[in-house]
Amino acid sequence: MTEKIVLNMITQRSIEEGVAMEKGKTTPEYFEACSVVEMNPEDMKALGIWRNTNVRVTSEVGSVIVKAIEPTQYCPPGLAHIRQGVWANQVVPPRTQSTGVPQYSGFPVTIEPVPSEKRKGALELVQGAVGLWRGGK
Amino acid sequence: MPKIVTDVGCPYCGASCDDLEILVSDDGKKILEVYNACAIGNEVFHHASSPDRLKRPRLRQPDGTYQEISYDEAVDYTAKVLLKAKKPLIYGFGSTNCEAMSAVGRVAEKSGAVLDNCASICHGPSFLAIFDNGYPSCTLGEVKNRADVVVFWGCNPMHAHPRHTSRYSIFPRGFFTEKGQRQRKMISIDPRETETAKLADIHLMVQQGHDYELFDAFRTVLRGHDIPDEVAGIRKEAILEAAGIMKNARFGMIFFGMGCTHTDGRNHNVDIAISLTRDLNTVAKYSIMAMRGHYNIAGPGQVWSWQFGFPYCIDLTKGTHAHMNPGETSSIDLAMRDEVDAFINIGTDAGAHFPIDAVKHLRKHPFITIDPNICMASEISDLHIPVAVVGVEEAGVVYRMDNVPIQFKKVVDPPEGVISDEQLFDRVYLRICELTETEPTWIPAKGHAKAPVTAGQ
Amino acid sequence: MAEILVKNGYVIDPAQKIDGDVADVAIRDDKIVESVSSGARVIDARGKVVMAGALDVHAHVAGPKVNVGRLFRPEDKLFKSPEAQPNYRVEMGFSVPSTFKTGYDYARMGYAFVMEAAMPPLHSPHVHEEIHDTPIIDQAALPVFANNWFVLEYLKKGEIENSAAYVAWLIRATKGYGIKLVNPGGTEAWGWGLNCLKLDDPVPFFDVTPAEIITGLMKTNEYLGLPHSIHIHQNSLGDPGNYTVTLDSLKLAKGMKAKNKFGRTQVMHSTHLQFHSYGGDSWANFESKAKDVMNYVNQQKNITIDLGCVTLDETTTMTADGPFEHHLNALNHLKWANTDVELETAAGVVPYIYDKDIKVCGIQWAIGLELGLFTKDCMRTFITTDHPNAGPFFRYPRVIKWLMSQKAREATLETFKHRDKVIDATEIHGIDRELTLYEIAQMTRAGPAKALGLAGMYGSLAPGMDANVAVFNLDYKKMPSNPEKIEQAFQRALWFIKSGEIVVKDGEITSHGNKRTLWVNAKVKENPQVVRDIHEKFIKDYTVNLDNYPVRDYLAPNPFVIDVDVEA
Amino acid sequence: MATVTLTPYKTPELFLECTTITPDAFCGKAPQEIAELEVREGKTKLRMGDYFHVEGKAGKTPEETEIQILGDCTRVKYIGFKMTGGAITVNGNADMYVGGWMKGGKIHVTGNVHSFCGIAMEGGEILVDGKAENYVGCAYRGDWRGMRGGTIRIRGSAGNDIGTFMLGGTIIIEKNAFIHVSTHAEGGTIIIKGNVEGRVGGQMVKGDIYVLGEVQYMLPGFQKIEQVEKEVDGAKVKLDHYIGDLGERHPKSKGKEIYANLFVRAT
Repeated sequence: MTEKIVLNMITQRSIEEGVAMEKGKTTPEYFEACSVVEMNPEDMKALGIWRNTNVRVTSEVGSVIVKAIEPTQYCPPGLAHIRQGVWANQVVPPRTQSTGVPQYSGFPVTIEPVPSEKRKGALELVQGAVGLWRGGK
Repeated sequence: MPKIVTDVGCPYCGASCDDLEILVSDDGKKILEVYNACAIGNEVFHHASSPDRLKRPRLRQPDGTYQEISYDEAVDYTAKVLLKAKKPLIYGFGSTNCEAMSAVGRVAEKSGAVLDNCASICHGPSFLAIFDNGYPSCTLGEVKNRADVVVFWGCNPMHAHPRHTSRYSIFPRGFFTEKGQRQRKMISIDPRETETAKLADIHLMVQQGHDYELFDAFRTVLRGHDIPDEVAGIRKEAILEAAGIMKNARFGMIFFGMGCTHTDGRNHNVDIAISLTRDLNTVAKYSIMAMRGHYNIAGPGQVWSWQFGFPYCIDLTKGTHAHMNPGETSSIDLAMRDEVDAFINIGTDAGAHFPIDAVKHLRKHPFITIDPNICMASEISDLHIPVAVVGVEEAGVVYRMDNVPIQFKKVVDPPEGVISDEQLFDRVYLRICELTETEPTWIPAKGHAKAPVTAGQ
Repeated sequence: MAEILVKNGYVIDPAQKIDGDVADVAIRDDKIVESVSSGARVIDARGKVVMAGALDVHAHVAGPKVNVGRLFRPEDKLFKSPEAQPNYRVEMGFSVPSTFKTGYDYARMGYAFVMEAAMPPLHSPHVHEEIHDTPIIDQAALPVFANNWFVLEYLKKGEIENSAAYVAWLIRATKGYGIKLVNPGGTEAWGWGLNCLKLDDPVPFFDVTPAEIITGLMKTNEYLGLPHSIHIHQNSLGDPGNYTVTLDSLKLAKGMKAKNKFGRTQVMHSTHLQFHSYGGDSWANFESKAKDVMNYVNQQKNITIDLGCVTLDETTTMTADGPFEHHLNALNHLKWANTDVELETAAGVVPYIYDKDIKVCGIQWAIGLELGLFTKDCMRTFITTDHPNAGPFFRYPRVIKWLMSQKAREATLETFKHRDKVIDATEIHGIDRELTLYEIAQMTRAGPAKALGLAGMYGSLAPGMDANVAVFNLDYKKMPSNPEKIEQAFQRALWFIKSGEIVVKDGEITSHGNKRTLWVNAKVKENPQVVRDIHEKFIKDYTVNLDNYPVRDYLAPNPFVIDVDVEA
Repeated sequence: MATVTLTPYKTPELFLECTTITPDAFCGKAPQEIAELEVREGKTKLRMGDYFHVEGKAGKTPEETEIQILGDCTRVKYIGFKMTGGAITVNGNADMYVGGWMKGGKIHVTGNVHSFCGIAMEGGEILVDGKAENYVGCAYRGDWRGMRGGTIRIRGSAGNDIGTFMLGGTIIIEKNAFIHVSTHAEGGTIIIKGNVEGRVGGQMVKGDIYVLGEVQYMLPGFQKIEQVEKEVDGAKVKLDHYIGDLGERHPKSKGKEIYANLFVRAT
């Protein structure tokens, strides 16, 4: 079992995210749709985890805890996908190559299993980042 | 008796379907059923009529909680924030109508703001590519009626534009395409085998981030030159096969998405796609189109181009003219460089969709959200102003992904007292005029139609 | 009740055959009247020229392709936009100005009305949105028809009544003004990457020819009795040797009679004729055929033309002639935008530099002016630059300067690198005609007003007309020897009163005025077949629902509707 | 040559736009007059003197005027904007648009520069001792007329989009570059002394590129035709000569197509 694996991360749209987003970003549906990382079973194996294990994803700008799941759409080994949204944006590098657009796709991340840690909710992540989080409601 | 409203536009994705039918309650206040919409569009309408909609603006108090205030107070607060800042940024507009985009143009100009829209983090690079290389494109009906080869590059309409493939691009039977899908060859180019890729005749699983090389390979092959045995993870034979299909089209179409604009090279991935489209036009008829994300995200590109000459990233701080240079005047760059000192988020959710570092930078200064719903941005704002949901509670012009204007209808009334984006901006504009003791300059406004008169002949 | 008296100017009003008489022009509210009370505001025009507000019969100023031109050319703005007037909107862009700059600049030149020359019907809400944001000037737009599937199918079968019922419906639905033809048949062929370069080239699949389309739409127009005639951008635009195609198309009007209640006498308006008066068979032996073309135009009285003068600027070409723009792009390799519009039309946009050091550009420049100088009837010959195709509209004063001054023409010729070659390929060098202010007023006021069927409101200073009055800094009795002064005078009016309101003073904007959108409410007897065809095509072929297609009233909030009723 | 010194004494809250820091704007002016020149911070109009102490003496013409900035200009844009002659030295970093639309004269930045350095430059020299961000010597958005003349030398590394739409002049990057070198170029010379990740010469019509390190991902549109020895920036090197971009259009001369040249250090 390796402790860490380095993958190439992309963050893109998905219909699960779309439906949940329109329900509301504070809903359980949004949480379940977006706080996941999709990765190839081979990479999970290399990392020594089963699907539905929580992992910490760390990029050059930060980390986030998400649940590793098997891709709903085939993802080749070496590539990982967090659906666009709050969790993805904890690790998306804001560098734009002077075009205005952050590096939403194609940035290296380190993934490590953290089976005992919990995923944070969307509000906690965003309000927490700007010092407004007051604990659960 | 509940009534059906027909030909309703869907305020979700850039496919801007306008064939929805909505069953509305007796009193015309509640949405009961939504027909013809995709799963997401369905949700938009139902969410709009949920009972927990906000009805008044909320201002954050020193203890961190929100308190309701009047619209007048919210307008005054917003006007003062805009006037006080040296360089305020007004950003968003993916989900509102063109009337609001026009109204905000007046506000931004008067207050010396930077005006930007969601394209800035989405298809902005496509604009950069269009600036450099043009845009041979068409309306979606051309695809439906003529296209026999359709390429989806770095986009996944089955997820992002659920009805795109059935209304326009793969399945529909058109005038010259009576056999529908059977008459079309479909190529998908994507690093993942997406639902869209699964539908395709050919899926080229390009190595992520190396689209530019693959485009260059197609162009090189089309000019009759040899290429290496493998490019961007794709074997030469597969490239030759796909190039052969593209070349043999009568009417070919290339759709591209975030897979191109969100990764290394950004604009140049689109830039070279446009070059490829130009090349292909020497052997067949070809068009290319950006898979725009929101139902009216093409709108600000249109409205602001006719008002300011630029589709996005418009710096109006000089007062005498507009300046645009993405990389400098783009929201993320402005945020990361601490180059703005006030932020208004409208018709989008920067809180969820900006990288968190950019959110942190923006939060150092006054932060206002204008949105019908609770979202991440509203929950970190100093002020949240709820507004009517465009396409549900407010009519207006929207521009579909192919820049076709669609006149969206209103289906139900907004919650009592809730105003539209356009009304809000017009009130902010008037307040700014009051505060600066200047005369408002209007061009005769829409909505004040006089009775037609006839030429005296 | 607001009254204005423009006093003691040299009045030039060809509609009343007034040429430089010193007279007063009285205005009450938005009309010109015989006289006003002593309380009227007096504008002293002594020693200055007074004309009616001008009309532009053909310019691309609003709509999707114009906006593509704006959007995809940031470099057309950089260091090229003037500083905004305080308290007015910013004015961005050079060759494709923003809507605000468009309205302001036309007003500064004393223009009251501008025709948007090509409206793709599917995009008509967009056109009206832009018209709404264009201050001061009155506008109308011509929907394009010559590649429309309905029209192609009706005309193939010679069904003029059906064609008329459809055309009337579409003009109403789009709040349009008349019938525009762009590259008849050729633009539909462009749907497959092809073109129709000759009048008998059949349109792929539809099996109808450009000649049949032109004749059919001409008949349709007169059947409906629209205020304007068909307005045609002919086939084979911009190709060496195209003047024969041009003459062939003009001849299609032979024997046709104008039938309308608006005082219009032409049955065909042939636009930007400069681009259609080319001789030679390649760019190497490219030459002017302006004389041949104008000889024909002069003798056939039921056609009108506009010039499409090249102004020698870096500009942006844009036209519904999709295949032409593709062809142009293959020549200059600059960026190329194209939009094919389902069932209706297409458009292309390419930046272009008319460089005085390139022989062909010099010849094109000469041809546009030759057309104006060879005309024998300034009431049928109008000044345009096909804005922005041959140059931006705010160069009209420069075109006027060239038309009015041989000295100015020669001075420009002198700057050409290939002066002698241009002289060899054209006749410009030998022409000593200098148009008069009266003739200029015919070409920009009385003439276009009549051709548009609007002579009852625009183009004259007679009592009862709309109060559009421009005062220019020119002394009719003592015209300046320096032609630059002519250009300066027409660039910035001393005064411009639009619909009774002073909108320009000393060349600066003073008010957003009262703008109007003119559209034609053409009504025919209900035609069940056409109604059925429309419903069917919207269900099967369009991607927009029929119910959302017609322009909603609120988008044209200041309408001026012209009713046209066809008796059963 | 007369020298004016600018000593920054205050850091702007946002960024200063100083299109007036040029020998052209300074020449013929006394320090007090220079201190009155307008600079902008967002929508506020300020005086040069609000941020800089101005001392020394300007020459009569731009050519006779040297500007020494004694301090950091990390938050100052447009230094040397449209300058036609004379010299500017920045002792420290400078922000965007250093030498933008420059026609002549010399600029020396001892620190780093941000993006758009030498944008649409027509002549003169820019020397940066540190590194540059993106879009060195590029064209303004939408313009097909990029850098036309002059020399830019970056002693450090540079990011993406070096010499986009370049038509003439020389750009030298002494360390590494990221991606997109000479994209769409129709002339000019770019020398990268370090490595480049890729996209070298994409959509390139004409012009020359030298990479003395490695190109990690070569474009398929470039084909090796020979090995040559050439002098590059004063040193003799053995190079593989590629032509391309074979996917792009190329002008013909005497019936033969003229390609762009890419020279990469021979392995």
